[in-house]
Order: sequence, then C-alpha cells, then structure tokens
Amino acid sequence: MTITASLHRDLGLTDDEFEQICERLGRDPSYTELAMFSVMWSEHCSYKSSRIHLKKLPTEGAHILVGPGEGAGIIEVAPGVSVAWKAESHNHPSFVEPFNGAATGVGGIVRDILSMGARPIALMDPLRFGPLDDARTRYLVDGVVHGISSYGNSIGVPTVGGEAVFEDCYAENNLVNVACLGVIEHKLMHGRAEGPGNIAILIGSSTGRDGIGGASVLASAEFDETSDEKRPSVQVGDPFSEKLLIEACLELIRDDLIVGLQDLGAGGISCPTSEMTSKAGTGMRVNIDNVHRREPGMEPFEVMISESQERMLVVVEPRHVDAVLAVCTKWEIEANAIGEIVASDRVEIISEGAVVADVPAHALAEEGPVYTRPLARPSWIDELQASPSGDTAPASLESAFMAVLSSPNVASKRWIWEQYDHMIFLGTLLGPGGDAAVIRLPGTEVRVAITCDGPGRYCYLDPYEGARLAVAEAARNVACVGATPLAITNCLNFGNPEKEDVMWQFSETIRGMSDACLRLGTPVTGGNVSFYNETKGRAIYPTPVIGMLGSVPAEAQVRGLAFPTEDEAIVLVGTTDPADFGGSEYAKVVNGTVGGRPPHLDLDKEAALIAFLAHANGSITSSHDLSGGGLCIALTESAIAGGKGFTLDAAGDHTALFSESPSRAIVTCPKNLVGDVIAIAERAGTTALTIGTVGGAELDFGAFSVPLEAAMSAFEGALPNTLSSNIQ
Amino acid sequence: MSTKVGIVVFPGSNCEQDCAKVFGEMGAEPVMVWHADDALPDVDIVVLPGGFAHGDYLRTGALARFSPIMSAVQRHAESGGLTIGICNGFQVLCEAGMLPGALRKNAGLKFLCKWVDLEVVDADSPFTSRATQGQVLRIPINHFEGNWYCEDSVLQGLQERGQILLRYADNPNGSLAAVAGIMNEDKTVFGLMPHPERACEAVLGSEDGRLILGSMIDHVSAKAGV
Amino acid sequence: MPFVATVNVMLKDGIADPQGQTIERALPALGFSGVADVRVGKRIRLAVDAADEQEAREQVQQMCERLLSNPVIESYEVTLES
Amino acid sequence: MPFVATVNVMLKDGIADPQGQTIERALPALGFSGVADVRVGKRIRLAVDAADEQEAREQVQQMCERLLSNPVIESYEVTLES
Ligand SMILES: Nc1ncnc2c1ncn2[C@@H]1O[C@H](COP(=O)(O)OP(=O)(O)O)[C@@H](O)[C@H]1O
Ligand SMILES: [Mg+2]
Repeated sequence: MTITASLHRDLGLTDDEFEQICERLGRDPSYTELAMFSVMWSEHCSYKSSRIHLKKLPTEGAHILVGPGEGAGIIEVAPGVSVAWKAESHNHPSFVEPFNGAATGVGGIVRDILSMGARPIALMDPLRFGPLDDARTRYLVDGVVHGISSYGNSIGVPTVGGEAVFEDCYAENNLVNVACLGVIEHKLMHGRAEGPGNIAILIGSSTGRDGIGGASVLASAEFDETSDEKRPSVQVGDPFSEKLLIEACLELIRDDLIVGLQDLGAGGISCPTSEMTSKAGTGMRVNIDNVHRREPGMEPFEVMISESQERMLVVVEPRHVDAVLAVCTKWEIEANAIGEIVASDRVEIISEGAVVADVPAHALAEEGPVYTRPLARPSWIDELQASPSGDTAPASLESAFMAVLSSPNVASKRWIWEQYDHMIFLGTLLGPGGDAAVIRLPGTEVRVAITCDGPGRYCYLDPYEGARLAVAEAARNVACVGATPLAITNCLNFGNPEKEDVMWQFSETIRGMSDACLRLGTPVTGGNVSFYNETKGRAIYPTPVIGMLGSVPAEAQVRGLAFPTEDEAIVLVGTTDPADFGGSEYAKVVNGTVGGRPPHLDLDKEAALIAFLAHANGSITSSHDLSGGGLCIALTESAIAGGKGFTLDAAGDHTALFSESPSRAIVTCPKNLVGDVIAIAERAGTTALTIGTVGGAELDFGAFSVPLEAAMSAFEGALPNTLSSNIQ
Repeated sequence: MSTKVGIVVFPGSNCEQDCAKVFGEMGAEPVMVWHADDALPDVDIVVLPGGFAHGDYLRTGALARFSPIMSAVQRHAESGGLTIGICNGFQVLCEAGMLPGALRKNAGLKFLCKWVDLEVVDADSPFTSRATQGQVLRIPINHFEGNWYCEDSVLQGLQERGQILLRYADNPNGSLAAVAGIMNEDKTVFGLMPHPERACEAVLGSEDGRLILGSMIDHVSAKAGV
Repeated sequence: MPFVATVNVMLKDGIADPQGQTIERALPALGFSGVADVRVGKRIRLAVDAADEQEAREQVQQMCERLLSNPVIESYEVTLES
Repeated sequence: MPFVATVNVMLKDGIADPQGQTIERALPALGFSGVADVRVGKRIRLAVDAADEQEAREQVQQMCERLLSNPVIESYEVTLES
C-alpha cells in the first residue's frame, strides 16, 4: 500500500503532525509506521491537548510511591502495604455497543492495575446517562450495567460502588468511567524493557481486527451521523481470558520470572513496544509473524494497532523464557516470543522477513505533539451564573421531598449494584449503598476506603468551583466511613478541546482540583482524560470524576450511615447556607432550573469537618455526608438504611431541608455524649447542633411527616420501576 | 489430626481463596487441587468452589465436568468422602450427574448478589447437623444461573428421601420448589447456590455459613473418632 | 472430508424459558402485538472432519449428548452440509 | 393468520467469539478431535399473527433490528412457516 496525500487525515493526523512525523524519520513514513503514529499520537494516547494543564496538578506526597505516568498510581496505605488506584473511561465504545464497550472498559483498567504488579481487588463504576424516559437510554443503561456485571463478576473482582447520574447533556454521550483498586502482592513492577538481549513475550488472547483504529477513530473523534460506519471496530471482551491472564501474570511476578510487563490497550502492540523501550532507553526488534492471530490475511499495520483485548507484553531474561511459557501453558493461555530488546533506541517491526517499520521509540511514545489550545471564558457563563438558582419555595414541602427522593439521581442504586458481585475476597466491610466502600486488603487487617464523585452540574455552572466541590465531596465521603483521605485518581470527561470554551472549562477544572487537593493533602496519583464527548456540537457538562482513596487508622471504627439505635441524638455538623441552590437536585427536580452559582465551598471548613469525623470516631455511632438533595435526603437515607424513623426538633423550611451547602454531615450518638460531640466539632473548627432524635416508623420533619415505609418504596422503587425487565 | 479439605481450582474459578481462608479459620487444613490433575491428594472433604469455570461458556459447568479431576471426585464421593459444590460448583455437580436437575438463568434475567434467608429443611445430614430443622440462615447468593429445575418425579423422590436441605424463604431466582441446596442419595454430595464461605464473619454480616461448613468438619471428626 | 454442522439447542417444551418470557413482555411496549410462545435457544456452528456424512453425524450427535446440550432441560437437532 | 417464525442470530464475521474459541480449545481434551471454527449464536422461535406472510416477515425483521439481535455485532436470518 502506498501513502496517498490525504491518508494521514483519514487516520486522524493533521497535516502538521504528518510533517513532524516525516521530520522525525527523515523520510516519508511507511503505511505501518503511519498507522503506529496515528494511534500513539492520538489524543487518547498522547494527551496532546491536556498535557500542559495536567503538569500543574500536585502529585507529591510522603505516601505516594508512584505518581502519574505509569499504569497506575501506587500509594503506601500502611507500612509495607501498597495499593494501586486508577480510573479510566470507555465512553465512546459504550455508546456504540453498551455491553461490550463497558465490559472491555473494565478489562482495560484491570490490566492497568495488573501492569504494576498489583492484584485487582475492587472496582467502581461512575456512570452518566441521559434521562430514563428515553428507550435508547434505558437500553444503554441495561447494556452497560450488564457488561460491567458480566465482566467484573467473571474475573472475580468485586464492584463495590460507583455513581449513576442522569442528565440531558449525557443523552448522546454517556459516560462509562471505571476505577480499579489493586494491592501489590509480591513486588511493584514497571513497564520497562530493560536489558538488551532480553525477550519480549506476548501473552493472552489472539490478535484479530478488533478495534482497528479504535484509539484514533473511536476515542478521539467527535460523534456525528457517520459514527455508524465506525461500528466494525467494536471489541468483544473475554473475561475468562482476563482471569487467566491475571493469575498467570501474578505467578510470573511471584516467581521472579519477568523484568517488566505492560498491558496492551489503546494503540495495541505499538504501545508497549515503544513505551517500554522508550522508558528504558532501549530498542526492540519485533517479528510480528510470531503474533498469534485470530484471522488470516491481516496486514502488518492491522497487527500493530489491533486492540484485541486480554493481552499483555512481558520482558524476560533468556534463561527464564521456558519457565514463563510453562506458567502460561499451565494457565491455558497462549504465549509467544515476538521480539528481542536491542541496544538501539528504535522499534523495528519485521513481517515476512521485511522491515515494515523502523521508528525511534521515543518519537512514538514521548514526542507526540503537545498543544497549547486556545481557551477563553465563554460569555454564556455570565448569563448562566446571573440566572435564577431555582431556590423558590415549593407549593408543598412534602411533594417536593417525595419528588427529590424518587429522582433517579437521588434514589437507591440497588438495581445496579445488586447485579455486581460486591463481596468476593471477603473484604467488603462496607459495600455499595453508603458514602464510600471500605475494603479490608486480602491477608491483612489494613482497611482502605474508596469513593467516586463528579458533580457535573456544579462544574457546568463554574468549573473551578465545581472541581473543588468534587474533591471536597469525595474526601468527605471517605471521612464519613472513618478513613483519612490520602490521594485521588480522576477521570476528566469533557467536550471538544478544539473549542475555546471547552478548553477553558478544562483549565479551570485543573486549577480547582489542584487547589482542593493541596488544601486537603490528597495528591493526584494519575487519571484519565476523555475529550470529544460532544455530539452535533452539543458538549456534555464538564465532568471531572474524582476517585478518592483513604485509609482507616488501625484503631478506628468503620462507620456506616444507618441509624443504629432508637433514641440516639441526631447532630448536624457544619453550617447551612440558605442560598446554596445553584445546580442542586431541588432546583432541577422541583423548579426545573440549572442556573446561578454552585454552593459556596470553604476548604478550611471542609478540612475541619474531616478532622471532626476522625476525632469523633469513638463517640459517634453513624455518619452520613450531606450531598445531592441536602439534609432531608441524608436523614432519609440513614433512616431507610437503619430501618428506623426520626423526629426533628424544629420544622425547617425548604432552604434548611434542600440546600446543598458542602462541608456538612449528620452523625448520631447516645444522648449523654452530645456535649462531647459538639465540643469535638468546635475544637476541630466547625459547628454542631442537635436537630432531632432517632426512632419510630415516621420521618417527622416537623413541617410534614412521611411514613418510613412510603419513603422506602419511593427510594427503592424509582430505578426498578423504570428499568425493569430488560433483555439480556 | 485436623480435617483435610481439597479445593478444586478450575480455570475461571474465583472463590477458592475465600473457601481456603474460611476452612483454615475453622481449624481445617485446605489444599488447592488443580483441575487437570487426575488424582486427589489425601483429603476428607472436597470443595468445588464458586466462580466461572471455563468462563461458564456454553453452559455453566458444561466444560468443567470433563476436567480430569472430576472422576477422582466421583470416586471420593463413592467411597463415602464428603463433597460440597458451592454456586458454580453446584452447577458442575449437576452437569456431571452427581446431583439431579439443572440450573437455568434466573427468572428475573439478572445477575443477583444479595443476602437471602434460607430455611433448613432437613438438619439430619452431614452438611446441616450443626443447624436445627426450620432454622433460618442468612447467607448471600451471587449468580445468574441459579434457577434450579428437575422433573416432578425426581423432585418427589428428593422430598421423600429428605435430600432437599435448604430452601429460599423468598425465592429470588425462580427455582423449582424454592430449592437452594440438595444432597445426593448417599448423603455424601451437597450442592447449593448460596455462598456459606461469605457468611462466616460477623463484620461481613453473618456467621451462619459456619453451620454448614462446620457440620462437614464435625462429620469427618466423628468418623475419625470411631 | 470436511463438513459444516449446525446444532440447534432449545429448552424442552414445558420448561419455563425466562429469556423468552422477558422478550414476550417487552415486545408490546415496542409496538409489536400478537406475538406469543417466544422461546430462546442456542445455535452452534462448527466444522468437523470425518470419513463420510454418516461418521460426521455420529461425531456431532456424540458432542450434543455429552457436551453441547443438557438432556435434563434441552433438546437438540443437527443439520450437516459438506 | 398465525405464523411461526424462526430467527437465527450469529456474530458477524470478524467479531471475536470468545465462547466459540473456548469451546474449540476445550474439545480435544474432551476427546473430540478434528473440530474447528466453532461459533455460538442464538436461535429464537416465536408465533406471530399477521394478515399475510409479507406482513409477518416485516414484523419479525423489525423485531430483529430493535430487540432480538444486536445489529452492531450480530447478523440475523428469518424463516417463516404458517
Ligand atoms: N453505578 C453504580 N455502581 C455501583 N454502585 C453505585 C452506582 N451508583 C451509585 N452506587 C452506590 O450508591 C450509593 C449512593 O451513591 P451516591 O448518591 O453517588 O453517593 P454519594 O452521594 O455519597 O456520593 C453509593 O454507595 C454508591 O457507591
Ligand atoms: Mg455521600
């Protein structure tokens, strides 16, 4: 095949990028080389639009062993005990084919964790869809959840939490983010191809024409009517092979048989062959005739960029090759030596005796284009912030409450998480349904807490404030279950970066995330950027999803949100601003408004609340943060979880009940400890006030009262009633 | 001399470590047994753990029943040794003909991971002796294919011979007669969809699983005592 | 001699079919009326090598009995092309 | 007029079929040799009521597009008996 003038454009490369490629090579690229550059230099692999911004994030911390740039961040959560924590997006593939798109999303993040030498032990799935009254959306929800369920359950990794948010802006661009937690089992590994003479072995599934151009076409081009033609590049997941791959790789690491390993994701074989050598300052000579294939007649370029799933590349000393192959045979997965590490700095691809590509590894892996995209604060943001926040009082407090309680964003997500194995490993001390999940690491008493939060509406109203609020809520959620916030991963979902307002939203988000992470002492250990979540010119809300990791101090009690005992006092910690309605669930559901400014966040007050939740550990019996829906929803969730009603001392109006002021939580304690609890709060630098008592079968808000039973059926029924009986 | 428990690992099994941990904490001695071996080590109890043997491809348990180890498991049962199949292990035992019936997709056509209440139908067995008849056990289920079925005549026989050991209090998957766990005629092989190993620690929500796993250990010790 | 076998595996009559029932329940909502008795089964295609059709059929039937179908709940039918 | 429709749904060529591959890899160990190209699909039987064969066929094809098959990765074929 020869290079036609426009070929690089078909592959998603600009004329300018094509020029740079020719410069690096000192000649025109071969077709195979062009294909390799097109995937490695795609937005998805090269972060060309986001790099200069991501550099500004705080990444340092005493307990951070590995920061951004590798398969996953590594955090030491207890002396000698380290975990890997990373989020990924699979948005576009999941919109094209929800079941397989979501399933392969899980497979991809799990291999990222595995590439660090960690055993994947928990998953979370932050999801965003359009409104549920649309049949196509219900099909997407069902397919995505089924895909995550079938893949995650089958590989034996529990899915212990996530998010499910339904907004118009996601109708044509759903978000399927997946976060994975792993624990270093034997030793920390690096994706480096050290040592000329060492052998590169490809293990796992055979290579077919899956997702040809996936990275550059599926993940990096805005949707339009033609996206139908992109469908042939759909990839099918095979959780069975993934499970065998996990066990085989961990055994290779345990027996010290490999020098380095990396997963094959977007970019296919092009990715590890260039990145592992580039990192190690070596080169690799690859004979792709040895790549085990599923289909006959594949072109070299297809082999090089195929995104067939469930594959890893391991680098092995010659003396260990046989042992490595033996382990793979035992686990019944295919393995073939495809390359040799060489002293040069080039990746050389040989097919049927001919050199089809010969490229400097660094050029592919590191020297991708870096863009300083133009950005500008859009004029519409001023109008938006000046518009009403939607805080006007309801006709009936009670019907407003029932409406918010049964809104899909607030209602129970049980319909989703009951489809996920959330118990395997016998370590799920707190599973889905609470503020954060608490996982006891296998073979230890070490407990970590994880949660994911991404308040898109706040970010739409003000990306800087929204990003700070996202980090604050995530930290608050792990603090509520008894943990100390340690570090975050993130998944940054945005529209088209070639548009000034989207790029502005992105830079503001980075600024906000940085400020919040610095103040709360939670560095960024890595993450993922997904641009082009935009259809026919309509972008999603800027949606930074924060994955917070915390550790529960050895002496501390793990705490749920359920009201545990009758007659205990309910204490509200933190102050409520009656004006905090911008982007709130109440404003959207009751007044049909998304406008004004997001709730005001004072990071010092947030830090104070987090300190309180730590210091009060011995005195309080439950805690639950206030988020979507405000105080009345938090109270109701704790009542339903505990199967006990409550009575408030004073009748609050809608501002008291629905305001979404951050830095607040409700806690319960025996009445005789109320004094201590309030004192602890004041010492920590926040305020606390007794607002009611646990007990009875009514949710008595003073102004109105609802039977616990009625609230429960509204809360539990909302999702099943709309999503019941789908086809699988 | 502690009870030796052989846990069979098929490619795609994923509850083997959980079973080993729990049996270990109960004073037994777990050993992993690879499916491709054709002999069992010297063990008193065989466990077919939960998971997705061979990816559950074709049918759950359809490929696993052909694993070389299965004929050794059969001999173990025939010679009076105890065998328990949990979830996927139950499916394998049905496919292998070591237990009657078959497991279809859940009536609700959804994977279900949740806590359920189980009624002990018969406490006079090596698998339920630590419980009492009619006792309600809280143990989680975790499956897509747990909808047990058999022909009426077979069901009758099972009822008459007291081979149905556990029933769902609130049938979550459409199983015939709400059957959650059944035993073979010789009282040596027990299969159940719920996961007793997930209910052996208070902080995880229940310790009722110990009544089932413990009954097996008791049975072995009693025999050894004789 | 190469043959291509097609095996259709269906749940036996009288055995409830949750998949079929779910589809049946979903159809009216999509505007399809007058649909009944929906049954969902498997269709397996494979290539076998055998001396003659006779032998090929026996091989495939063997596979069905022992592996491709579960006689407790399923029935099967085999068709062969060479 | 009542018709009985049979719908065969198979993965499109080129789309990976892990299930088929796994079965194929397992067969030799189970004593079945000389088997290749295993593909696993769905077979759906249903009864439709329509004015004539023409209308019945159109109805069922609609169902395939919207519910019975996943057009992104699967192809289907419909046969009708009255
Ligand atoms: N897609 C999902 N998968 C699994 N669990 C989910 C999902 N969506 C929500 N959940 C769980 O439901 C509970 C409520 O979610 P959410 O309202 O986002 O909590 P919060 O407001 O504390 O962030 C959490 O425990 C969360 O983990
Ligand atoms: Mg919360």
